[in-house]
Amino acid sequence: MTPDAKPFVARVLVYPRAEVLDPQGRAIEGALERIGFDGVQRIRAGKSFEVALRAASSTEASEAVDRMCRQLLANPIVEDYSVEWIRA
Amino acid sequence: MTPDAKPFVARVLVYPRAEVLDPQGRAIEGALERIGFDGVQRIRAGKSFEVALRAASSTEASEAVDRMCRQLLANPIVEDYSVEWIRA
Amino acid sequence: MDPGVKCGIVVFPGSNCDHDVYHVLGHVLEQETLFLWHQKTSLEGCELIVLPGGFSYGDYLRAGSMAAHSPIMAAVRRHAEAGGRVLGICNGFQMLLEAGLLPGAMRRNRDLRFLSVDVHLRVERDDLVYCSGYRRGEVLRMPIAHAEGNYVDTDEALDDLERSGQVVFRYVDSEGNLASGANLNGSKRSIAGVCSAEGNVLGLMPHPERCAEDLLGNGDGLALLAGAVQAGGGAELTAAVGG
Amino acid sequence: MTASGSLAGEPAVDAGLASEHGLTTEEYGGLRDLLGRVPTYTELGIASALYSEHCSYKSSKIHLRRFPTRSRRVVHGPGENAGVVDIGHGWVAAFKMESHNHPSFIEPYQGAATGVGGILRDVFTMGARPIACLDSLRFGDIDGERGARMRHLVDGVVRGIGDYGNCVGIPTVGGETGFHSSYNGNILVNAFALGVCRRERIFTAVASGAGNPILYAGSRTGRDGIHGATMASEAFDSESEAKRPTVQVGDPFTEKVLLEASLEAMRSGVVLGVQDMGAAGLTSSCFEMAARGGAGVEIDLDLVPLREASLTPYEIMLSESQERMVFVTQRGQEGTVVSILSRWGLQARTIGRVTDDGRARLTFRGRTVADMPVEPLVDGAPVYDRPARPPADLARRQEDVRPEAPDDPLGALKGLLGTPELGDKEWIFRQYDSTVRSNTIVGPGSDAAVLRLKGTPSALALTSDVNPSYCWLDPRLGGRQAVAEAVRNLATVGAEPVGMTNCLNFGSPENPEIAWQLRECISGMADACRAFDVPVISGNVSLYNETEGEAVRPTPTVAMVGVIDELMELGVEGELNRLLGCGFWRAGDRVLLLGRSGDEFGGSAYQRLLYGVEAGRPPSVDLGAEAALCALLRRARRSGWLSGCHDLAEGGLIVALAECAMAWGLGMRGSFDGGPLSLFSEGQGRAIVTASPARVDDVLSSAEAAGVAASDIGEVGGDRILLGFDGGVVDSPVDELRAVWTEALPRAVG
Ligand SMILES: Nc1ncnc2c1ncn2[C@@H]1O[C@H](COP(=O)(O)OP(=O)(O)O)[C@@H](O)[C@H]1O
Ligand SMILES: [Mg+2]
Repeated sequence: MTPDAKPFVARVLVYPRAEVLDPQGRAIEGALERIGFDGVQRIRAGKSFEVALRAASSTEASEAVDRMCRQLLANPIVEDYSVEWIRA
Repeated sequence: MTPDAKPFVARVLVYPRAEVLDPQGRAIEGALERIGFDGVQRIRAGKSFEVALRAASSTEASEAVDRMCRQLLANPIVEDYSVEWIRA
Repeated sequence: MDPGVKCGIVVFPGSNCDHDVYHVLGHVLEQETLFLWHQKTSLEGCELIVLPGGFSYGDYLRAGSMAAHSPIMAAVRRHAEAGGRVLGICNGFQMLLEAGLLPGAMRRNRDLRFLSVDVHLRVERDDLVYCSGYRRGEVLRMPIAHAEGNYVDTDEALDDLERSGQVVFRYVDSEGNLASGANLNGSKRSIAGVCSAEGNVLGLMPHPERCAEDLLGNGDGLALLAGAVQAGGGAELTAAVGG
Repeated sequence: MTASGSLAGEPAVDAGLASEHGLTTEEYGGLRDLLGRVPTYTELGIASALYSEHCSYKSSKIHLRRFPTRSRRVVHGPGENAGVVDIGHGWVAAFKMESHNHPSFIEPYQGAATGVGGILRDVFTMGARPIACLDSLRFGDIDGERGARMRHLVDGVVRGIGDYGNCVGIPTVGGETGFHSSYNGNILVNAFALGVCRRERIFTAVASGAGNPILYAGSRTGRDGIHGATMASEAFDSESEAKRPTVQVGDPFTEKVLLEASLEAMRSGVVLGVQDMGAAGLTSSCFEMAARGGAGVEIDLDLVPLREASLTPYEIMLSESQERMVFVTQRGQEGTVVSILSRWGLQARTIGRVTDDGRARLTFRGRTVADMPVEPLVDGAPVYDRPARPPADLARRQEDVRPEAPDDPLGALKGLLGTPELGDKEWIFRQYDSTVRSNTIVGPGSDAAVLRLKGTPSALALTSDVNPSYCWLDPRLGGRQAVAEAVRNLATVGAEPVGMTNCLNFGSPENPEIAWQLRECISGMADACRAFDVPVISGNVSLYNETEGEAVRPTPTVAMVGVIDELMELGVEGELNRLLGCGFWRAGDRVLLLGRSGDEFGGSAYQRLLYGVEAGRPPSVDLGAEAALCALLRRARRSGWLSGCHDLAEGGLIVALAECAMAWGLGMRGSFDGGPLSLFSEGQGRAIVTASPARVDDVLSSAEAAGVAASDIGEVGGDRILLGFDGGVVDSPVDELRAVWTEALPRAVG
């Protein structure tokens, strides 16, 4: 990180991979149905992280966030992640 | 729900309220630092839900999702939620 | 055992301390006790309602959040509002919070791990029917076993709670002193159990039903359940506590 | 059947594809002969799963035959989902141990969680309500930078076990945790579960009665875990990464409702057979159930509830999606089961029926995709007597390396207590609910866990043990020692062993040196089982635990269950949990050492953990002396003479005394007739007991009558450990030892 680093904010969304069981999503669907929401078709339950970081450039920031996702925030064996930029 | 209901998809983000301690966010910050990410300033750790539903109109859909959030998906004492539309 | 009250233990899918509570109420205290299925809408004349520990509906969202919407909870709410006794233990406490029958909320434990250990509790009130077998300031030992027992509310709400004397148990060290090392889950103000303003609804994270027999090496929890099934109470209870 | 059973898009079946499925040329040839034609793709998948080591035990069967499997208590021995023994008062216990090593290495949280889920289902499909779990874990090096991945594995495994068992509401009351570099590329996660039920309520997994419906219940079938059984039967290599999608995800909530609903359904009287879908999913459950009933099955795969519509018959048959069961009911009574399950929020659906022609016939979209004889595939799976020979370097391994006597025995003690291996395991077991179901008298942290059995005067004791270093240095001796230690741990609480299960974790049996280890370990275990009269009632074999040619230490984990007939003979109610634990708690009690102390350092913690030496002959195991010691301990317990008991194991006498002192923070003062080195000897067949002064003579005279050496070595009291020995004294505040001991593991796992 260089001294002239700029602030960035990323949003990371992590969901169970499509072919992997999502017990939480199923449970929430069931609960919503029980309390009378009849239009619900499907819930995917995941995690979201807001990551504020400083980096020299947007490329660097995006590389860093990608690495964080792979190393810590998401478990690639069972989860997919996506990154959006709130402050790029 | 009327027979001519249309499909909508909302994304609900639920985060610990600003004044509530976010132990998970702190833990992730610590872990990221330990594995060598030095530019990270702040992590907020929350939940995200993708809600696919059918509703007669976008107003109806957005009211339904709002009620889901208040009744089940978020606990207002400790959490704030926001809704975005993926398919409106 | 003296004639006490008819006890109902609500069984949610995922409850797993229902049988343990039944064992103490039905066998140790010899009370008339029945299980109430979560889909029921009537409490079948039960005077003490216990919401037991466990992982109702898997607790996949927030602990207790889905159970709080069960059909039976409307009846439990009416019972509570009429001054009836409702005791929530662990997951049952979480449900009472989620249902708004008690104030506050739970977060994950401070170190984000499940905690299964014995803790010490200080009894903050002895004028509740539940605490009639304890003295104020007495230190109890009880097991906790939870991942989300980190009690929280806003500072104003907590101040109100303290002022109205609704804090019933606090985590303390073995001498009865507040200490952060004794407050393992990180609860605000070391709160382990709270009651409603009228004192008829009690929620606590520790498990009195797991320490109600000498055989298991600890009988500290028996008095709480014995108090809960004491005959009388009801209206007098409300009057005595004054809210 | 013709090749019409092949579906569009399926690969052509030939010897090459069979070999990719792990079948040898002979196995594939045998399969073709059996069918009289080229198998369909679905059939090939089914056969490869049934012939896998995991399902067929093809390399171990021949050795497993040595285990004694009968006693007057055994109700069901090996072969059922779990073994069953009579525990008195009309009750039986069903228990088993299973490995989930490979999945846990790939995805520690889900791997370990689904391991617990699987073993619980094995128990409740027998009609028994699970009441306790144990977990036996082996990890690699967790220190420093290189240990980062291992720390992640420790964290994930412990969370996975905890989250699953806690949610289902079954207490984890004990286990073991070891560390050794041989597990760097291959950790071990062995999960044990025990359930109880009235004797007449036991169920077995049998499909019987032609025409009876087969019901599918629980979670839908997804793509997860396809080929898990085959994966568990292969060594790791760099390609294992690519196998990642095969990891299953556990849903403990569904398990809990499935447990309750299944037990209720079994009580309804309409259920004839129950089987969970474990390794190899629908394949093994259908084939094994049919084989046990001497029947056949007909399944319409279109009726299997799926998570994704696109699943192929091959995938449906091999999926290892969790939390699924199969029921066979009386014809016309399936509605009863369906309604019980639906009350618990579960779906049940008839997917086929039992037939009487001994074949498994599977249809999919109007086509027959498999039509195979059941019995020859299940019981006729190949059995191998693999070549076995002792390791080339065995003599060198066993060379006696005389340890140096410690200059500073207290420093050495602290050194040992400060290792993750001997350090306090509370960091692990506090993440496990150990008191739910309110039966736990002694939980984790002692030699054996003790659970009362509600409604009876008796209690059950549980332990799990093995010393992989001993097994590596001398597998036969190591096998014996594991069984002996388990029996001894049960004896410390006065329990009579009633049955044993095991999990045999080894490298590839195709390596003759590993095949030899396996054979020798089993022989040693079998000898000891006979000597102690303990039947083996269930078990599991996990081979191919190796990565790039580096095998794990031979690890034949033993889990044993004992019965205490009259709990109240042992002491007064309010004191039982202390006096059945292994700690000093009453000042003034005498401390007695039972058993003969010789110098035994091969594979000892002293050599291994302080000097990095893993060599020599492991401690000898005199089965007669062990039996005498255990009988004495049980007698002393039943007579109510003892206020505590702890056996001597890793680290020897001084470590055992320290553990007794640290338990309640109460020290001791005494002296031991031996040099500084003997304090650390791991001579077997020894235990420390405490008794009030009035009982000392009873213990000593019974010991003499039983031919067990015994000496009074000191008194409980104070806040220090003060032990004189020939040439010096170990003197330390208990608190100081405790600090080192409790910090060891949390520090190591970071
Ligand atoms: N993974 C684990 N899960 C639960 N309990 C454990 C685990 N590892 C160790 N323990 C507990 O810690 C204590 C010490 O283990 P160990 O040294 O293996 O005992 P022993 O030598 O008497 O067999 C035992 O009570 C054991 O049950
Ligand atoms: Mg031991």
